[in-house]
Amino acid sequence: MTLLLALIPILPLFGGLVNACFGSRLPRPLSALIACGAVLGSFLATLGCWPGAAGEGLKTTLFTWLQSGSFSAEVGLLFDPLAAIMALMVTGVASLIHLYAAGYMEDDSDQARFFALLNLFVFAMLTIVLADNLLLMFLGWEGVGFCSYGLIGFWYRKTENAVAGRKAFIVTRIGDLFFTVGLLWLFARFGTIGIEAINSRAAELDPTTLTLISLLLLGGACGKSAQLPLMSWLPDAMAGPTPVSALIHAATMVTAGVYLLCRMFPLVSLSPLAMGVIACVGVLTAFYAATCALAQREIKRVLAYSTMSQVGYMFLAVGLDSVSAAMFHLLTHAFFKALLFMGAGCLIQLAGHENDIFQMGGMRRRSQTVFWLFLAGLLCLAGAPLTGGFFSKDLILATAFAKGDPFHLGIYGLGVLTAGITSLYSFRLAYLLFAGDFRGEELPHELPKLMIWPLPLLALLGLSGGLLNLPHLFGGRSWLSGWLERENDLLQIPLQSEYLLLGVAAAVFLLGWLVAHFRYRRFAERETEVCKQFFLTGWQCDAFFDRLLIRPFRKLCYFCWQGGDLGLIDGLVEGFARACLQWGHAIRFLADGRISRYLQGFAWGLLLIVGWFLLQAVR
Amino acid sequence: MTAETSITFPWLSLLLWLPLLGTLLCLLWRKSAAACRYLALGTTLLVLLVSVGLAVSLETGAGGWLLFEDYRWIDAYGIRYTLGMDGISLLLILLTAFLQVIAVLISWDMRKHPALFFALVLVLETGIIGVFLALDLVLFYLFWELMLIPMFFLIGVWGHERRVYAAVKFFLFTLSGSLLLLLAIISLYLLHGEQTGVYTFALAALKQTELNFTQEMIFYLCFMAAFVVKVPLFPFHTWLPDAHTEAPAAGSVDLAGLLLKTGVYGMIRFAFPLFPLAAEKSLPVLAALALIGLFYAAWIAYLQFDIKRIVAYSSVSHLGFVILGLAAWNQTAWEGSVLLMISHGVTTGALFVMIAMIRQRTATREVDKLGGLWQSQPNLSAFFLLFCFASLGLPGLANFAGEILILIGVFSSQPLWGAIAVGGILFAAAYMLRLLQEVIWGPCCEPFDKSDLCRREWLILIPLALLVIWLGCYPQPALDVMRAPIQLLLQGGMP
Amino acid sequence: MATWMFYILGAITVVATLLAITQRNPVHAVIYLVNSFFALALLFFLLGAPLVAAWEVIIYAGAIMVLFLFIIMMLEIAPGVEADRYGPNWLQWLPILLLAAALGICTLLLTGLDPVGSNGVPHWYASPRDFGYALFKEYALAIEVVSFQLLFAAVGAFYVGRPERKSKSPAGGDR
Amino acid sequence: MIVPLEHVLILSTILFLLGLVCVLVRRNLIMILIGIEIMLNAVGLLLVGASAFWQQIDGQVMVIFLMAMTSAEVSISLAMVVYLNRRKGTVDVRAFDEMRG
Repeated sequence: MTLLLALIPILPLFGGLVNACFGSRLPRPLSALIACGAVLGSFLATLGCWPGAAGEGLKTTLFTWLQSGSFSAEVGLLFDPLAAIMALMVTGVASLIHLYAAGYMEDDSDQARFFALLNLFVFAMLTIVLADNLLLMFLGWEGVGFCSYGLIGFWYRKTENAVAGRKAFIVTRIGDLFFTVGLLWLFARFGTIGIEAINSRAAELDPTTLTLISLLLLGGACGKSAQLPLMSWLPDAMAGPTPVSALIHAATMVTAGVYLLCRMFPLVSLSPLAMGVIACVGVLTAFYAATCALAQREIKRVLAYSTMSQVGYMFLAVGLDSVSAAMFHLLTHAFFKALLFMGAGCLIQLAGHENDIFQMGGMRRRSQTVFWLFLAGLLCLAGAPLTGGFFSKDLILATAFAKGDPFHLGIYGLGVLTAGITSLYSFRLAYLLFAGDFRGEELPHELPKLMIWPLPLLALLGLSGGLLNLPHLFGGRSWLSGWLERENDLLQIPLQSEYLLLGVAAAVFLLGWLVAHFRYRRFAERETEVCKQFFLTGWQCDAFFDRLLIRPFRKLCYFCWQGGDLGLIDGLVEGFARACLQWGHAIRFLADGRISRYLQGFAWGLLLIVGWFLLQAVR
Repeated sequence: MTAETSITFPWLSLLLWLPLLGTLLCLLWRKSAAACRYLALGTTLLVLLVSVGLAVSLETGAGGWLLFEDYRWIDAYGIRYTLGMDGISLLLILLTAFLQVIAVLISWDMRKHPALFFALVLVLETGIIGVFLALDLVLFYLFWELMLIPMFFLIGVWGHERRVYAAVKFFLFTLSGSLLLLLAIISLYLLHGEQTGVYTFALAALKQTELNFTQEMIFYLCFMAAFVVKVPLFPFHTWLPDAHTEAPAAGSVDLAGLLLKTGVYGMIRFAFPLFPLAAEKSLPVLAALALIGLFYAAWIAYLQFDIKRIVAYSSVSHLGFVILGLAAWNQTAWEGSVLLMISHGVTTGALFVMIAMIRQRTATREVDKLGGLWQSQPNLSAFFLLFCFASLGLPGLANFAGEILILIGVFSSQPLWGAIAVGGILFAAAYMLRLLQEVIWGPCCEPFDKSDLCRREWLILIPLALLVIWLGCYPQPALDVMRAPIQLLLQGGMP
Repeated sequence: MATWMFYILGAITVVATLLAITQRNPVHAVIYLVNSFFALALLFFLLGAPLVAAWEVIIYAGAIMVLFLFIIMMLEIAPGVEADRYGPNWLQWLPILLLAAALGICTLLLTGLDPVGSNGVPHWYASPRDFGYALFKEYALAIEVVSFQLLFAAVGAFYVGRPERKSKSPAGGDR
Repeated sequence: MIVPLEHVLILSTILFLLGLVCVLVRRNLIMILIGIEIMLNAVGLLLVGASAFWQQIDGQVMVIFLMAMTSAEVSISLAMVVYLNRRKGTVDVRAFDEMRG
């Protein structure tokens, strides 16, 4: 069993290395086959390990990575219920996306690089999921960052793609700084970085330290998961190929932050303040991103903002003390968002590589299949009753409501509002894409079969995702909560309230639909309003950060370089050298090349010596 | 002083003088460039072989000197020929031997006075190995200065456009530091002689000299002057970017990979053990300078236009990390520092090697004129990507292991320093990604030579890449070797 | 007697030297200098160094000064050669003749008297035997060194003064 | 000792100074060399005087070395005079100031 467990991350690593080293020399189908096979194998291995996950879970230590003094970091894997469900989701979705990518990359010349990075990504992501200590998790954490960097800038010939990759890496690295400090602090306090050990001893910490460490971990999570205020990289990251967006920037990597918080939940949950902050960050991001999604023109940017918004919901769930709600939403979201992205990839292909939804329209006529599949994803996103997204989102909102105090009621209110906006932009997207006639000029490109057939599976998973944690109200048994051993996450509110909340959720969904129906059913090129422009640019965040951070930073660098290094230090050094030179020039007449002059100096010296002796004699 | 003279084969002397023998042979066969090339390669390979053989066969886990040699040399002044190798020296010598092979291989096509060039590279090797082995202060100083001369000529003769300026700057900076060192060595010798009547330069004996605090501080500062300039610590670093930029590829590799390490080694081996009280007092200052340098150099690197300068400033930044680790004064941080020295030697050496290859193909080092190298040279660019990420501290690659150990060590004794230092990782990412952006991504810059890696270049890059990955994924063997000596040094003892 | 002789010879030396350094014509200067060296040799003799005195005459006044004369003539740098056409300029020759005469008288006086006799001219002097012992026993190494120096000087002089090569050979281009 | 050592010293100093003045004042290379010879002789006188004063033979031995050295020096320097004259056609020191700082 432990061998099987080790195989889960090792297979994609192996696939990635093979593709990285020899990929360009292998025949194209083989390279794709290796990549898909590796991930699929990993999925099967996860399934094989599954029975061992219950309860304490499986553990294995491969070797000692770093050991120095009292510090020791092993390469150890931990396969407990939380990791198991996450690993299953990652490998499963990744397998489907790899298949899709094999179709998508059919005629790209750099296929090997793509699959190498994609496989390495899966490896790194699984390392995050399975790591039994924080340092190994950090390895995966940075590893996904690296792969994300390489894949966002995959089409490197356009500078802006590469710049987007760089931005993603650096912004997430700001978050990583917090994570690192948190890690160091935890080690300094506990003398270990094992996740289980820290969690079991978390109560020993004093409240201030606990809160600070929790906030540091939150900072790390914010960076990876594109939450406020480290969110600006995600929309730009859409420059990457679509499978990348589906895998990394929708289903897996961006949820790593949520996973981290769930992993460290026993620690984080001990600090009410930190929990409040997490909830606030979550709900504010959800709201912020939803408003931004309203105004976007590029199909993938809409989806990117919606991802940010949904991940915000997951943060909110963590902040509400409900790991199972967070994981529930994480899972359903992974399914339908991967579906949406892959569908978007198909649509872009069908529209002749057109990204702009204002240039699309009438896409239904180009492919019925894609229309239905994409619609299924949108319904889940919008929270149409009885879809997976509906149940998971409702659970989060209901949990907030159930807390009952004004703070949480406020959060509930904002959450409901956001849900309405979500429904609105989902249907805006649907109408702009499918209603009316095609507005662009491009002819459709052919759609490889491989790009279609992972979609129905995901649609099925997305629509029926609610079964994972079907509330008692609908006759379910809340399987996920039980699996995660979080029975106390279950709602403790009266039945009427529960009905009421369901009603509100459904009403909000309908409201959003209706507004979208009247506003976007017929396409009209509206002039851009100031408000819209504001949302389009993500509340001017890029400009804001540019002013606040980047420009001063460049000024500081310039000052250090020109003022500090060239000016002050070299100035001093060279000034000293120049002073020596001046002095040399000043006494240069002494050495005019005439022998007699030199001998004169000699004679004067003699005189001095004789004079000195005379003086001594006189004394 | 331990009078034990090893009766066994003098391996250390062999290691030390082999390169010099190669130098002589090179000069003998100076008419044929090919002969010199192969001679240099053979010599460096032989040194590598011997050092690896020693590393494998010795009981490296144990404390104390792994090998020790002590012979009479100049009796009149109590100067002895004392060599000793412990785990730290062993690792650094392995690094030296390895990087010298790379340095010879990267200069394979050297056209300008090849015999002299390779001869100087070999002399440099003797100097560096000597510094890592010498335990007699005069012997140490001899090798310390011996390193300077070949480097001066390597920069001054085989360098690029502003080579003379750079060479003179390098020479004056380092010389002014080492003169103070010489002064301190002689005064310490006299003082010790007056106290005990035994005039000796042996490190172990001089450690026993009784000094009052003022004396100790003065001596310490003089010693540190030499080491700090060599490291180089902010604000004594401005020679480095110039020297790096102008040096030929092999010179840059040696400079970054090895010469800088001699400064740190000098601190560990001489300055700290000889003057423990002064060292303890100076730690906060050292840490502050290291922290400033760490950020300052990273910031400056962010704006450079010459890719060699970017890497040069990154060296300053990384060495700031190393010094910070030393200043934390605990086992974990020191192990991290030594590990980072080695990783930095490999990664930065690799980066300079790659820059030389890029320059060969594009005839420029200006970021403005570079770009899109992946299109024509995917293999070369892939290696460049790997080494850049190793340098910015991606976990699983070389630098990270050292950095995280340093951070852990620093944080456990001085949380604030540690927390600040973490920020350095961010800026490392900033300048390294900019470098990558400008060189391998973006629109293609049309290099005039579109060939990808040739067989010799593969031969250079694959060992470097393997080492980078090995140091990142499984540095434990290296850590085991340095553990015991570091423990001893931290306790103020000598092997 | 010897004491008086010392002062007289000292005066001759100084005057001859003074005249030597003020001459415009190097030939004349050399002639005065030879005079001065002769006087000096006698002084050495008076101070108990007969062997050194002999060498002073042989090496300085003889060899070195003749070498000077050769060089001066070889380089044709002595002015006023045409003046000789009208016969010697007696006024110009007067000082040297006077000095030479004084020197001759001194020599006669010194040699006419018994050097180790009742006048007790030098009551201590180094005999050639003592001198030889000292030189080749205590200073044997120094003698070797000096002889090497002479050899090098000879080689060096030969090298520096070698005839200039014609521009045919490229090796000469560095000079 | 026939005269006090001081008198020998004075005589030798006078000779030395005359030589020095010659070296400093004259511009002819030959004359400068002559000045050097005078100075060396002054030293020789001093050595012999000292030898007589202490009745030690070493001073005289030194004079022998002095003479050997002088002859070496003269031969080299005269050869150089010839060489320089050949190069510049003059023996005026003012022509040889390439070592100017």
